[in-house]
Amino acid sequence: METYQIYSLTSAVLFVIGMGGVFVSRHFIKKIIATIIMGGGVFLVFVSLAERDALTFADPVPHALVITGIVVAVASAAFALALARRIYQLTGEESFTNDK
Amino acid sequence: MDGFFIIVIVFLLLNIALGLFRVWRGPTVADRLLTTQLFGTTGMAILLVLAGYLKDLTLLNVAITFNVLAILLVIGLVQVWKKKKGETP
Amino acid sequence: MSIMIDIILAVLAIYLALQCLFAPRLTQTVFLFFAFGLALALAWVRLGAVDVAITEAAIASGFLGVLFLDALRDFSLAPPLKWDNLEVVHSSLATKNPKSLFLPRLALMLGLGLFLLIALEAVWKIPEGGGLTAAAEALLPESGVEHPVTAVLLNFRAYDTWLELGVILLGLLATFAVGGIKIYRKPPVVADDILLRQVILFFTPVLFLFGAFLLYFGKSGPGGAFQAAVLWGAIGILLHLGGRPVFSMIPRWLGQLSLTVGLGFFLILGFFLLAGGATLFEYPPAYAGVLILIIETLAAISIAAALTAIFANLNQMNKEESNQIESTN
Amino acid sequence: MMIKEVITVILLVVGCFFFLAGTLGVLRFPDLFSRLHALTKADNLGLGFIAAGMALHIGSPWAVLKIFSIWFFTLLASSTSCYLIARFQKEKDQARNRKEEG
Repeated sequence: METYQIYSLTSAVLFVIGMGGVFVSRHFIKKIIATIIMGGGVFLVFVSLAERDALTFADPVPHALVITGIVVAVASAAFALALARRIYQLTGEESFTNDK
Repeated sequence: MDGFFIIVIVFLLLNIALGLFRVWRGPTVADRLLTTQLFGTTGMAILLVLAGYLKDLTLLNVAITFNVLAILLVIGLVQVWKKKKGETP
Repeated sequence: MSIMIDIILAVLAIYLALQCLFAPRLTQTVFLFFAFGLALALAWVRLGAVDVAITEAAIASGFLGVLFLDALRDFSLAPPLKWDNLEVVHSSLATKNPKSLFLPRLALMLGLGLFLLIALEAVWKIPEGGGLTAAAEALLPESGVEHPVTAVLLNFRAYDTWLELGVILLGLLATFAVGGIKIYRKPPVVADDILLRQVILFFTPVLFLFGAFLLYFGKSGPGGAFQAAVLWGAIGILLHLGGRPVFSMIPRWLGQLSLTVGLGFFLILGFFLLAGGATLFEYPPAYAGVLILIIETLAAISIAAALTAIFANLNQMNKEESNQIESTN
Repeated sequence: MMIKEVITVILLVVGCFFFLAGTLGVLRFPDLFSRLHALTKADNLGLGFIAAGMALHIGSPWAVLKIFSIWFFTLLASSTSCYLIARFQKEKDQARNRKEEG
């Protein structure tokens, strides 16, 4: 068992955990965190593949993609948080509810 | 020597896993914050040992970043939660 | 033997993710999420991605951590109004028959289990022989830098980086659109503690210097615009938390300039390169190193300013605090 | 060369011991202030020992300088954060007591 294999299997598990969290959790903050965990799973696949394809150095393209991806994920998470807080301020609700 | 470094790293990782119990239980927000401090300090120790093990000095930069982040979180908590007095966390 | 470290880290990350999402209290979730970010940063180090580790540790744990702490305080205060509305929601939740949830839950578990199996198989069987390592290695001497990741980010795929600056700016504008533009107002919380003020004053130049070091070091090793930007953004956040909001202290045009200078310089440079007969972002190899350093510096300033502004704006979204400002003025 | 390795091993083991002590303190001590004490003192001492051991092992002057600046910043950051967290908690406790009395 190689290092990259362990992490690529972990990444699949993390993605599924995040997906389950998006479905199951009610609170906005938990949903946002669940999407970030999903994203972490995806990044882990990229970087473990970069490690597998290493020659003299690891494949730089996935690394660059992951760095930009992390920053974009953070920007979108900040936007989601702003939306969630605004909804809470205006309606007092912490989660999506069906009965409206 | 390398085997010894691995043992040290594994020991420190288990140490973190033990300390995470406090995040789970810790009655106040400050208790939970303590554990991120623990993770920060122990993570820096792990990075130092890894830097010696992999012979890669750039890992020291990551260690400095861990430090920065720990102080940022503490000041963030203290300043942001300041006005919330008398409420149970 | 060294596989032990990876196994423990992987188990730790999975355990933290699970605990994080299924913890009963919101504070547990948020603090376990910080720990998850740090575990992931150690995993990047083990995979040899030191650049990613720095970015992850600083941004995904530090910056997002402060944002989440801020949001957590907002959510743990009493809801502003409409208590009757909330009671309706609660009573409808209480009267919901638990039996009616059984079938959807079973379906969800089955679906997730199947998906997990498929994902594991897919990840296990990704075909060999891909990768652009050889191509990157062949072109590295022409790129103007020695570190392959920096070369990809700022030379080979500069297009991505340029658009990413645009995405961050869009995120900032979107938070403005949601929360209202308030960052030019007076600070809500002033540091009344002398030690806090001093430590912020001490860490400001240290962070600045370390960021500049990482920026310059990005030429030959892990580091570069994003890592430096995150550290400089941390300066902005620290100053804001210490009662010195950067954006209300500098003139307005300077704030706007620092937000857009990265995107703008990229655009102008691309225009001149196109006018000179090259393709977009095809730097002449002789000047590539200098150009990349200039672009990185400007991009770092822009990203740092955007992160600071996002934090400042979200921090002042709090209703109670903004009311207090209005009453004191 | 043997002596250098032996000293490194001893320093690392002592460092690990302090880390374990810090974690046990965080887990077992009764209130926040004693936990703070355990964490910020013991762990930093442990980090100092590990830093010394690794500085000896790596040996290049630039790395030694960097490792010790890391340790210095950590000492500064964590003693400050200890103070800040304790003050934060104390203010909260005081506010709660005042509310109960009044």
